[in-house]
Amino acid sequence: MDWFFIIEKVLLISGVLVLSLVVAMYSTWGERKIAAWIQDRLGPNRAGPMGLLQPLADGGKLFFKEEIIPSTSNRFLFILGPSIAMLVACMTSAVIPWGDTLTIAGREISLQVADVNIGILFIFGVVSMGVYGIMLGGWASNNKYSLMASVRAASQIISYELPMGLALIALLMMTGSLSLKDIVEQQRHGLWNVVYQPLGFFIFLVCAFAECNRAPFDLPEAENELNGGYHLEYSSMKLGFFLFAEYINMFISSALMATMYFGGYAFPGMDKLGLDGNMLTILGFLALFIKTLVFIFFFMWVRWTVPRFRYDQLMRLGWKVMIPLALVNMLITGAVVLARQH
Amino acid sequence: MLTVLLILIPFIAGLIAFGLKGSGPKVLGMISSLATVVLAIGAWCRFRTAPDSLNLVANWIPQLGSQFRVGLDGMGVMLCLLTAIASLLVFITIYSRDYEKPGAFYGLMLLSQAGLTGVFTAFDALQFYIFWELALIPVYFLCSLWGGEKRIAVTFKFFVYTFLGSLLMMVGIIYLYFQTADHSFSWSSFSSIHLNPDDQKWLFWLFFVAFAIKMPIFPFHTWQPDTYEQSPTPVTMILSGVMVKMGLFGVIRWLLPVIPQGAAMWSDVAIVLCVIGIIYASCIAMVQNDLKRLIAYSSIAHIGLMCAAIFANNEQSLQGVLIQMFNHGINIIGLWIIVEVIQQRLGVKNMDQMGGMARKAPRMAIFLVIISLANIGLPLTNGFIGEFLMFSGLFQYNHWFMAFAGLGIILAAVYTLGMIQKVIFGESNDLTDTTTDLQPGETLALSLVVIMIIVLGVYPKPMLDLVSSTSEVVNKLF
Amino acid sequence: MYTDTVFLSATTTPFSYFPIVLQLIAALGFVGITMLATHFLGPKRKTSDKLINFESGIEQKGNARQPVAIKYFLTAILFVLFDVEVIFFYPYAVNFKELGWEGFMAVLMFVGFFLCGFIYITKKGALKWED
Amino acid sequence: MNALISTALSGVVLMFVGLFVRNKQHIKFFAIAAIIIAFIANLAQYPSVEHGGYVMYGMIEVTKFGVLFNAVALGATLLYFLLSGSEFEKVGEHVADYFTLVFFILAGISLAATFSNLLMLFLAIEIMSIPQYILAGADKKSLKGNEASLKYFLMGSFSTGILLMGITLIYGAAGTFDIAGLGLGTESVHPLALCGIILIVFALSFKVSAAPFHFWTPDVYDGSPTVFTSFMSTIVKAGAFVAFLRMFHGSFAGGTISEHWTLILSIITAVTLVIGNFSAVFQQSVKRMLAYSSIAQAGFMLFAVVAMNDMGTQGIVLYAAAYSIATIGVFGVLMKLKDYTFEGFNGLARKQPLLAAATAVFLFSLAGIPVTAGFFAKYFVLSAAIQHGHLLWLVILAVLCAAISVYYYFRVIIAMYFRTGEPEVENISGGFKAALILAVALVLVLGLFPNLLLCWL
Amino acid sequence: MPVQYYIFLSIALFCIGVMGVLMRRNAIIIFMCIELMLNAVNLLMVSFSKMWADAGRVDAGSAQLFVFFIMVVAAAEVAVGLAIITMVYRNTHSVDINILNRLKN
Repeated sequence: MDWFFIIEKVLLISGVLVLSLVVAMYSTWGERKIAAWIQDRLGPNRAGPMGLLQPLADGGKLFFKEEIIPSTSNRFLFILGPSIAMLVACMTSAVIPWGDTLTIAGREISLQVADVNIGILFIFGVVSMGVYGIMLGGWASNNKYSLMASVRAASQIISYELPMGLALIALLMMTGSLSLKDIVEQQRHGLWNVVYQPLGFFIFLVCAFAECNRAPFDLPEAENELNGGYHLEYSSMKLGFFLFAEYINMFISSALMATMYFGGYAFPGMDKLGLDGNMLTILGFLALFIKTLVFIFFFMWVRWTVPRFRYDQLMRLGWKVMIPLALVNMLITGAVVLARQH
Repeated sequence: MLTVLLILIPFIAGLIAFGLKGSGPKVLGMISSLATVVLAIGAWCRFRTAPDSLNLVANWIPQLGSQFRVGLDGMGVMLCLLTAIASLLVFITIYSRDYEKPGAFYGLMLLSQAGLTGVFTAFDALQFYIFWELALIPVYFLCSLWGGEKRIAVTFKFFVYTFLGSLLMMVGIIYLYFQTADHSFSWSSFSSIHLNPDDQKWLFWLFFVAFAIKMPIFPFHTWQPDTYEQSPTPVTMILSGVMVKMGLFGVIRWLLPVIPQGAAMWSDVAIVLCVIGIIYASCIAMVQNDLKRLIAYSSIAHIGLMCAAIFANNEQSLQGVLIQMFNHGINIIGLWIIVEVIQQRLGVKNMDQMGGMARKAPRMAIFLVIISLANIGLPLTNGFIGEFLMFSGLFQYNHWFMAFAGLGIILAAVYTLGMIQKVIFGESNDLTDTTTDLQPGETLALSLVVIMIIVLGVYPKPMLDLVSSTSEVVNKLF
Repeated sequence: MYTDTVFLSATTTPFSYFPIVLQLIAALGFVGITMLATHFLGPKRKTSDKLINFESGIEQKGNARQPVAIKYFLTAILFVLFDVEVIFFYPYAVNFKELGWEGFMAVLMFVGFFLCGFIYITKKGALKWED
Repeated sequence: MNALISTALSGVVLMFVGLFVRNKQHIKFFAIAAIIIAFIANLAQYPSVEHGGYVMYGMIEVTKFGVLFNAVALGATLLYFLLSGSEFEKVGEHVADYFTLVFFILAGISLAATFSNLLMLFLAIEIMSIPQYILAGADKKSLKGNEASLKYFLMGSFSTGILLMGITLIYGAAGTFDIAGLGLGTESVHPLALCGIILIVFALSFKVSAAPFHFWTPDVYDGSPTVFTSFMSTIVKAGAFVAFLRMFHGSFAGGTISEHWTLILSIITAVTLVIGNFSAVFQQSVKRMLAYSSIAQAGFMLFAVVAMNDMGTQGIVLYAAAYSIATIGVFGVLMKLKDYTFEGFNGLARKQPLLAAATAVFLFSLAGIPVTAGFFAKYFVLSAAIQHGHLLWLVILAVLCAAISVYYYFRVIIAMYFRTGEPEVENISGGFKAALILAVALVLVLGLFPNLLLCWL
Repeated sequence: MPVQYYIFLSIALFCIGVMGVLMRRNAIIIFMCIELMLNAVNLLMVSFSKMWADAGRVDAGSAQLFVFFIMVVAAAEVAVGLAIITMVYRNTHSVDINILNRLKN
C-alpha cells in the first residue's frame, strides 16, 4: 500500500468536502444577496462587511438550536433521512475532475478523487439515493404536509431522471466514454460538447433544476402550500443538513454541467499558453470554478425570475415534453455521428 | 369387407337411432340386428370356403405401426354370430316394451353391439384395446340411465373396475409393442415375439387382470352381481351373454399365443382362482333369494369353469371352452328373457314372492325348465357337449381340479332346480295369480333359444368344426 | 446478436474505487460527528405540546400514514419500467460506433416499442394529473 | 419465429385497438383475426424447416417441432377465443388489454418452443408468467382474485429466482448459455452444474405446477376469473412443458448427467400424479376439480420429459393439443353455468343436450378413453416411458391414477346425465354451439387419427 | 479476488432471500427477498462472466448482457407486483399473506 497515495487522497477529499461546504454556505449568502439585488433590496448586511459573516452565524445558530423529534414520528428514520441526504450530497463530488494533474516532488497528483470508468453512472446512482433521504424524512415525520411533500419530491425526482439519463446517453454516444476525465480531455482538444449537444444540454439543465428541487420546480418545499415541505418537522442541524444538501447538490450539478458540456477545467487556448503543468492545472481549476459559479448564479437568477409550476404542469413537462425530446435528441445524435463516421 | 360391415351396420344404425323418435329406433334396431345375423351367417359360409377373404388391412397410424386390421377366424365368426343373435333376441324380447328416450336406448344398444363385434374381429392390438373400451361406454350409459335404484354407484364401480383392468392391459400392449421385431401391433407380430420368461411372468398379470375383471374371476368379481341386478334386463343380457365372453376371448386370442410361457407358469394359480370362484359362486347362488342375483352368481360359476378349462392347456378343453362360449351365451340370454318376463309381470325379483307360475303361464314354465336344464349341461342340450369337453380336458390336466370343478356342476343342479321349484311350482299367491303368459314376441325369442339349444345339443358338429381351427392354432402356440 | 464486446474497458480495477471508499468514510464521519455534536449542543426543554406534529396550529386530525393518491404509485411504477429501458441504451451508446447502422436500426426498433408503450400510457391517461 | 413476431406485434396492435375501438365485440373480432393471421404466418414457415431446422443468432432454433407446437398453441387459442372470447368483457373494463396479455403470453409460448439459449428460456418463461399475474387479478374487486394474483405473483417470481440461480450455476460450470453447447453430459458432472440442474428442475416444476411445488395451483386457478383459468391451465401450462422438454432434451440428455435428474424427476412425476388425482377426488367445485386435474395431467406430461425420446416429443404435442382443447371446452361450458359445484351440472343433459354431450366428450378425452384425443395423448406419453425401459413402476402408478381420475371426471357426467335438477344456464349463442361442435370434432378426429397432427413432426 | 468469494457471497445472499420468502409473512418483505435473490444471481452472473473472460472465452460478455435482461424482467415484475400489492392493500388494508389464507374459506 502506497501511504503517500492515501495521504494525498485524504487531503484531496478533505479539500473537496470543505470546498463543497463553503460554497454551499456562501451560496445561501449569495442567494439572499442576488434576491435582494433583483428585488431592489439590500440583503444581509449586518454580520461582517456586506453581511459576509452571515452564513457562519446561521450555521452556528443551527448547531445550538434545540433538537425536536415529534413524539409520533419514527425516531430512527427521522434521523436517518437528513443523514442520507447529506451523505449523498457529499459523495457525488468523488468522480468530478477538479483539475488536471499536479506534479509535486515527482509525484503526479490527480485533482480527481477517483477516476472510474463509470463516472456518470456513479453520479447517477448516488444522486438517485438522494430521494431516499427526502422520502424517509417526510414519511418519518408523521406529518401530512411532510408526507405530501416527500411523495411529490419523489415523483418529481424520478420523473426527471428519465430525460436526464436519455440526455446523457446522447452525450455518451459522442464521447464513447462514461469517465468524466475522458470527457473533459476530449473537450480540451476539440470543441465544447455544448456545441454538439445544445438540446441535450438544455434538457440536462432543466432536469438538474428539477433534481435539485430548485425553483421553478420547488414544489416539495412550496411554503405557501405545504408549510415548508418535507422538512417541516425538522429543527437544528437536521434541518441544516437538508438545506445544506440542497445547496451542495446545486453546486455539484453546476460543476457537472460545466464538466460535461462546457469543457470542465479546460478553457480555450490553454495548450497554447506555454505554461508549465502545475500552473496550467491551477488555472484550469479556476476556470472550472468560475464556470460553476456562473451556473450557480444562473440557478439563483432563475429562482427569482420564474414562477413556480403547478404539479400537473411539472409532470406534463417531464413526461410529455422532456422524454420525447430527449429520445429525439438521442436518435438524431446517433444518426449524425454514424453518418459522419462514413 | 363383410367383417367391416358387421361393425359398421350396428354402428351407423346406432348413430341414426339417436335422432329417431317413437317406434323408429325399435324398427331400426330390428332391421340392423337381422342384417347382422344374416351377415354373420354369411361370414360363416364364407369362412368355410374362403377364410382369407374375411380379413382386411388398411393403413391407420403408420407412425405407430398400427393398422386397421380386422379379420375372422372360427372363434371370431362364432362370437360375431353370438353377438348378432344376442342383440336380435334382445330386440325381439323388448319389442313390446316402451323405454324412456327410445332413441338413446336403442342407439346405445346398437353401439355396444358394434363395439363388441369390433373386439371380436380386431387383429391389431391397439384396435382391440380401443374396441374393448368402446364396448364399455354405451353399456355404462345404458345401465346408469335405465337401471335400478342404486344404478349410479353400482355401474360406476363396474366402469372403474374394468377401466383399470384395461389400462393395465394397455401397459402390457405397449410393452409388447416395443418387443416386436417390426414394431407393429398386428396379432401375427405379437404372437411371434420371443419373450424371456421373466418378462412373461409379470406381463401375464397385466393381461390376465384385465380379462379376469371382465369375465369375472373370483377376486375380481365383486362388481358383477350388483351390476346384473341393477341393470335393465336387456343390458344384462348383453352383459352376461356376450360381454363376459370378451374376457375369455381375450385370453384365447391375446394371452395364450402371446405370453405362452407366462400362461403356463401361472396356469395353476389361475385355475385355483377359477375353482374357488366356481364353488364360492355356487354356494352363494344356493342361498340366494333374488332371482337376478342367482343367475348372476351362476354365471360366475360357469365362466369360472370355462376359464379354468382354458388354462388346462389342452386341445380338448379349449374346444370345449370355445363351443361353450356360444352355448352359455344362448342359455343365459334365454334365462334373462324369462327373468325379464317375470319381472315385467310381477314387478319383483324376490323368489319368495313367486310360485305357482306354471299354472298361469305354462309356456313360460316349459321354456324355463328347458333352458335351465341346458344351463346345467344336461345331455342332448347344447350345454352338455361343451361341459363334457371341458371336464375331460381338465381331468387330463389335474384330477383334483376337475373334482372340485365338478362339485360346481352338482351345486349348479341344486340351485337351478331349487330356482325352478320356487318360481314355477308351489303355491301361487296374490301376485302370481294375476300373471299372464308369454306374448308373441317373447315366445318367438324363447323359441329361437330353445331351437338352438336342441339343435346344437343334438348335432354340435358344425360348431365344433367352426372352432376347431382356432383351438388347434392356439394350442400349438401354447 | 451476441457480440464478443466486453462492456466497458477493463482499465478500472477494484482498486480505483478505493478513494471513493475513503470519501465515503470521510462523509460518514462528518455526518455522524455533526449529528452527535448538534445533539449535545442544543438545549433540551421538551414539553408535550412541542412534540406533537405541526398542523398549522389546529388540532391534529387522524393519522398521516394514509394511502396517497394512486397517481404517485403509477408514476413510480412507470419510472421503474422506463428507467430500465433507458438502461439498455447505455451499453448500446458505449458500443454504438462499432455496431454501425445495423445496430442503429435495431435501436430504432427498440425506441419504436418504447414509444408504443409511451403513447399507450399517455392515451390511457396514466400521465394525466389534471382531474 | 413467425409466430413469435406475429403474436408480439398482434399484442401491441391490440393494445392500441383498445384505445380507439370502444365496441367490445369488435375488439374480439380483431383478436380472432390476429390469431388467425398468426396461425397462418406460423404455418407458412413450415416448408422452410421441413428438412431440418436452423438457428438464428444463437438464440432461437426454428424446428419442425417448434412450428408444430406453435400451431397447436395458436389453434387452441383460436378455439379458446371462439368459445370464451365473449366472457372477457364480464371480467372487467379493459377487454383489449386482456387480449393483449393473452397475445404476449402466446409470444412467450412460441419462444419457449423455439429457444436455443438459456437467456431465451428465461425470457420465455417470464413473458409467459408476468401477464398471467395480471390476468389472475384482472377482477380487481374480487378478493379471491386478489389473493390468487398475489399468491401467483409471489410464487412465480420466487421460482423465477430459483430458475435464474440454476441457470447461473450452469453457466459457471459450462461457460456458455447455448443449450446445445453446454456439453454437460460427456464427462464427469461438475458439482455446480448438478446444483444448477436440480434448481432448474425445481423451478420448472413450479411453473408446470408439479408436486410438491404445486401448492399455489388450486388457489390460483380457483381464484382467477374462470375465463383466464381456462387459458392459464391449458395452453400456458403446455408452453411451460415445452420449455421443460426442450431444456432437458436439448442439454441434459444422455451421458452421466441424465442419471442424476431422471430419478428426481420421476419421483416428482409420481408425487404429482398421486397428489393431483387424490386431491381432485375430494373437491366440491368443478373449477377446483379442474385445477387439481391440471396438476394430475401435468404428471402425465412430465412423462414426456422424463422419458427423453421421440415418442415423448410426439406425445407432448399431442397431449398439449388434447388436453388444451378438452379443458378449454369444459371451461367454456362451465362459464355458461351459474353454479360451479358438481350439483350445478345436475340435469344438464335434459336442458342442454348439446352442451352435456360435448362436455361428456371432453371429459372422456381428459380421462383418456379411446376415440378421443386424450387416449392417444396418454398412449404416447406412457409409450415413451415404457420405451425408456426403467420407468415401468411409474407407468403402473400412472395407470392406477388414471383409473382414479375417472372417478372425478365422471362425477360431472353422472351429474349431467343421471341426476335430475334445474341447472341455471346462460343463453347459448349459435356461435358458441358451433365452436363447441368444432372442438368436439377436433377431439374425435385426433382420437381416431392422431397422425393428422403427428405426420407434421 | 478469487471467484469463490463471489460465489459464497451470492449464495449467502440467495439463501437469505429464500429464507425470507419462506419465513416472512409480509408480502412486501417477501417481495424484497425475491429481489434480493435476483440480485444475488446478478452478482454471481457477473463474477462468472469475469471468470470465464479470464479463462479466455471471448463470449464471456454474454453473461453481463444476461444481467441486463434479468434487471429488465425484474423491473417488469416490480411493476406488476407493486400494482398487485397495492390492489390487495386497497381491498383488505393488509399485506399479510396469512389474511389472504383466511379469505379462502
